[in-house]
Amino acid sequence: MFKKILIANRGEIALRIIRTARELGVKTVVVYSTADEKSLPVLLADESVCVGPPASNASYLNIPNILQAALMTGAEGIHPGYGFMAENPDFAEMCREHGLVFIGPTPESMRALGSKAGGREIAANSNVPVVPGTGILPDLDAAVLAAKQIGYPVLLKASAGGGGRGQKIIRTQDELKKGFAQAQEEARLYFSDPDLIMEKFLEEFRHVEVQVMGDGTGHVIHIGERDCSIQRRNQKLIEEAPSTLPDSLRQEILAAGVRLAQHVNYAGAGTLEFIVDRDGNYYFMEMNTRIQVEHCVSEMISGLDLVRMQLEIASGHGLNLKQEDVVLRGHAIECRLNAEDPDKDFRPAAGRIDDVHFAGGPGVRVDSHVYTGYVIPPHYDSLIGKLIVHHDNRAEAIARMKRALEETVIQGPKTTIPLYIKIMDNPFYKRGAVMTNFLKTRMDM
Amino acid sequence: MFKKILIANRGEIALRIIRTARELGVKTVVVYSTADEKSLPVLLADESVCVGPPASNASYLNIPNILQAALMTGAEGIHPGYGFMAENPDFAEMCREHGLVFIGPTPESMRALGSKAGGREIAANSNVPVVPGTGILPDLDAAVLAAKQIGYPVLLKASAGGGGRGQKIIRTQDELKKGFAQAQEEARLYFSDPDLIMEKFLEEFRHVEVQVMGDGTGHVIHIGERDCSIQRRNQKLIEEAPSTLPDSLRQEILAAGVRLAQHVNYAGAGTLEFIVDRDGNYYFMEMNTRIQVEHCVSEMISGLDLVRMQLEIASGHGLNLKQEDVVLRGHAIECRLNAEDPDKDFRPAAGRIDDVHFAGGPGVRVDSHVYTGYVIPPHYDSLIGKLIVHHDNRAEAIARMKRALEETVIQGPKTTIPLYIKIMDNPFYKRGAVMTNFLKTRMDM
Amino acid sequence: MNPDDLKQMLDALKAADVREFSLQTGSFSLDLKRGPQAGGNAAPSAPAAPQPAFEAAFDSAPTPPAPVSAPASEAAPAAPAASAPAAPAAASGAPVKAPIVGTFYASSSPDAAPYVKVGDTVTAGQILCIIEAMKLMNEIEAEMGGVVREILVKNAEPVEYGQTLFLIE
Amino acid sequence: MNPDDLKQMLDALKAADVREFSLQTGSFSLDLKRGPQAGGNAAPSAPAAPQPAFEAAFDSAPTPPAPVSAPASEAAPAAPAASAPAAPAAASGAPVKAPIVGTFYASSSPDAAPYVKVGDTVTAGQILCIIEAMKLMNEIEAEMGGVVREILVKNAEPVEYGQTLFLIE
Repeated sequence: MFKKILIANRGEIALRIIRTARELGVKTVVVYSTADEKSLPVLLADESVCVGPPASNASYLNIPNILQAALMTGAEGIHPGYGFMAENPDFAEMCREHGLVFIGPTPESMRALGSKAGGREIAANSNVPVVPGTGILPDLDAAVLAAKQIGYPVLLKASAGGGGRGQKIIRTQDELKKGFAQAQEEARLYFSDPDLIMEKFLEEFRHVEVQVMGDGTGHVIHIGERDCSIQRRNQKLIEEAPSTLPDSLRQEILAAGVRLAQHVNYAGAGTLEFIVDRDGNYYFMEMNTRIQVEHCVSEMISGLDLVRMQLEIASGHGLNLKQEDVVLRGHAIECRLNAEDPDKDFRPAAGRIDDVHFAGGPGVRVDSHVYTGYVIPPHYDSLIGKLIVHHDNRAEAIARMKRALEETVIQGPKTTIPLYIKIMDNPFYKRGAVMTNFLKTRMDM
Repeated sequence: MFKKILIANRGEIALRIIRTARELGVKTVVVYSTADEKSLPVLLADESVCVGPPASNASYLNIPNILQAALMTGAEGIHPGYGFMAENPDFAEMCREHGLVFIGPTPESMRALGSKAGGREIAANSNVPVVPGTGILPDLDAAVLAAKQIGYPVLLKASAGGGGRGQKIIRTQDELKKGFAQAQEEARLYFSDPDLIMEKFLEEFRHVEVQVMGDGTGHVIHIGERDCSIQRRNQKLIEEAPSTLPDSLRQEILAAGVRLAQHVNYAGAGTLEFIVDRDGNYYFMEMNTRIQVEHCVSEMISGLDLVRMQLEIASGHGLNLKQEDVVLRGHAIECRLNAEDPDKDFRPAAGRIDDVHFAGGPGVRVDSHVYTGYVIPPHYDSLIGKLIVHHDNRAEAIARMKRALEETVIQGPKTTIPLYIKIMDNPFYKRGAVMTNFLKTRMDM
Repeated sequence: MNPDDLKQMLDALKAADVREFSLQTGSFSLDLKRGPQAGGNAAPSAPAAPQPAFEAAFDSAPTPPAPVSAPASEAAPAAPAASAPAAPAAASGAPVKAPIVGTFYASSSPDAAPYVKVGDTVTAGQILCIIEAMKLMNEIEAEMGGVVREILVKNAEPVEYGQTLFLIE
Repeated sequence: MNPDDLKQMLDALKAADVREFSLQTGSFSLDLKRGPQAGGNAAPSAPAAPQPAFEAAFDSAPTPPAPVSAPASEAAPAAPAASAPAAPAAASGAPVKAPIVGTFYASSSPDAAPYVKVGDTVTAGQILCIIEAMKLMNEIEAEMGGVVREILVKNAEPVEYGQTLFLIE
């Protein structure tokens, strides 16, 4: 096991990694921007190094400063968390060049899986269904032809995009002709890569994802799947495990996820995102080659510590669990506590948290880096914590989540808590009839 | 299931009961003293009724006011929590007379088990070993004779005592002659009953207790055992489940506990306390006919909700679990967070909590009724919360507890947290070599 | 000192941006601090948000954090509010508080006249009402004489310990 | 004092942004505090535990709660303290801060004389020190001229972003 690691992240995921490291006796170094000087991760880590001003590109994305911080503190590995540099193969490669272990997959598999086009190809090669669609579109003519074959509506996507950003619904050939160049331009702007792909657009679907863990030599297990269909602007709000899909379909999707990850000899924690339509057809979308925000629901039903498994695999301990050792029990739900105003189109609310009091009691887990008096900096995302519950079955987990949400107090910024309480009471949510358009169709948002 | 229950208690246990009730859709009424008007249970209950001034005997022990509160709010049952009226058979009987369900065992079995002498007799009848000792001692002569047979040192105990109060170590016949009358007088003073019993005094032993649940018609299951050997002044500080006893001995003690509870057709949640000496001899001490502070560690390893089971049994749903349905996983530890100064003989510290921030993350549970700005009233006990962790095995649970204790912030009153951090690092504690004199022999306290 | 005087003083203090002020005369003494609090949490950028300001102002007792959604409180007639023991500060007079939990009756029987009504003058020891508890009728007497200024509980309503029943001046 | 008077008073206090107020007259006394509550860290009874006290004292930004036991901090020479970016207020002069993370060198080579020492007068653009990062030697120049009042970092010490290296007046 590592003696010391550097955490190249902030907020709740930095805290999450520190927690596991402390339990394992691994020393931690966190890097931080001047905006996060008073944050809990900085206080709780064994060491901390300021790497830049508030702007992410000058601090949490500042590769020379971060690598230098790792070298001079004697860290053996770097955990990138999620976001920032978690899916940056160049960074992973530079770590390797400087004798540092990047706690994640190899730069090679990150590159292979990192683009939508690459992911589609790997899926096809490992016999995993993908949404009818194309590789990279050379030009508008190719796009028009492809759309005719697939059938409208179609989705134009930045090949290098992710997290729901950089995609555009096209319903007619006219729209395609008008929108193609602009979509290319946006892709270039946001992802430094103008390449577009096209996919069949499904009006309604569930977002179901498979959590896998691989040892890098072909041994891959899954730790169940998660349903993350409740989203706003393609950003997840509520996740749960397991999904409410029929068991045979669940097993098929889980097997597909493992198959694909095995195909690339995947190392570490990864998530394969699928969409599942009303008829039970499932399609691979993309693989996230990192720990995810919602990993906690998988931890709750499996009793496993996914961050610990990441550290074990990266430090050479391998993956000692077999698939049959993974026993999933009960049902877990996570609500992302965002400092946002749900009534004002989820406008982020920075500022001081005047009072915070989290829920407790049986089956409740809180992962949060905020405290009474904490000032949410305006520079980063609005996630201020995660409330996770576990119970014997889904109905009981919903009742527990509602109870826990009602106990939670966050005074100061508006949060998504009141919305979540309404969702827990929603009859469609209660019976698991949730597609990604849930907020629009079932909550009038 | 009940539609509405009244909770005749305060603090963390009142909150604990509210949490389960809310998850079940059972309405709650809490009674409270004027000192607890601003407490979380009062805020979170559906209804609340003030039943008296701060002094317990005028509020939380004020039977007419509590019964009247239940009657006029339409509560169907009364949950007594622990302490106060939880083991008062007269109160249980009055509930019955007024058409209210006492959520606990029958007054008859409370009476039978309530005295140490009665408990010894039931144990003998159900073939459960008890510490060599006597029934009620009629006079000094009988005491002298008994002590000769048992062998010094012996323990003089108030038959009606409990929680470690009302007992005296006697090492010589001379001490016995001098101390007998005084012990009688103290028993009369504290427990309104001068009757004394005598037991063999064991210098060193573990405190191990069996959690049982009975349906009142002879079906009794256990939910594992707990080791509660870390105590100060016979009050428990740290509890864990399972114990570190050899498995065969564990199973023997568990079976003895179930046997005894079956013998009295026990209904609801109960705990059978045993002491276990260095040689693996175990002796039944007494049965607590209520939920206990440390029930949470049993919940963590079983995944069961003991308060829910209490409500189900009391409302006539019975006990549907068989012994083989109870699957115990991993290891759980609970630290009682007391507002006390461990360096000053655990002197209670009332007053304002200026800042509180509890640990979170995987495997951590917090049961606490305090919040930033809460003022600990001086009228009740010093328990301000419980920190509970769960992990795969004991060593990992200890590492997790240490991590969680170090994350926890309580500013204002002194607490027992710094002591617990030291205990988690103690080599004797780490290898499970813990007798009830641990603080004295291993921590120099 | 009347409120108008106070307001004038405060305006002057504010205009002068006085932070702490202490005044003692023969008839009164006054101490105040104004402006943002010094120290960590009251950093100039701070006070953003909804605050239980009035509770804090009127009551030195601790204020629990308000849950995002308080449990739906039953509108059952038998549900005295948690805040009942705090006497409303609205009317003047000495409060007569419920010494036990029970049901308040203003008269000795359904068709009898109430023991007292607003404006009545009562003497110490005079029966003011009945509280029924555990099927016993408990007569509540005035501890001191005076004029009944307000009756805060309706007939047949439940009352909790310490709840103010009457104001007598 | 009647409720209306009280309300007027409170309005006036609020308008004047009064934080603490105490008034005693012959007939009554009144104490109140209004506005956001002072947080734990500013409460007089508070600091129980190991505290990043200097951080709190020097900086008006929020102070996180101090864990009962802060993690044992490694005494590794390569561990800059978390509080480093906060410039000590003790000495006078404009701070020269580290623009990158790296190792501080006072001179161009182990046997060379330091670029500057306390008391030296420097001009804008003059090299003050070197910070080695990613095996590159970065020369740090004075942005403005003045007298070197203090050198806050020892030779070969690691520095983090924003850490004050010199005070120049």
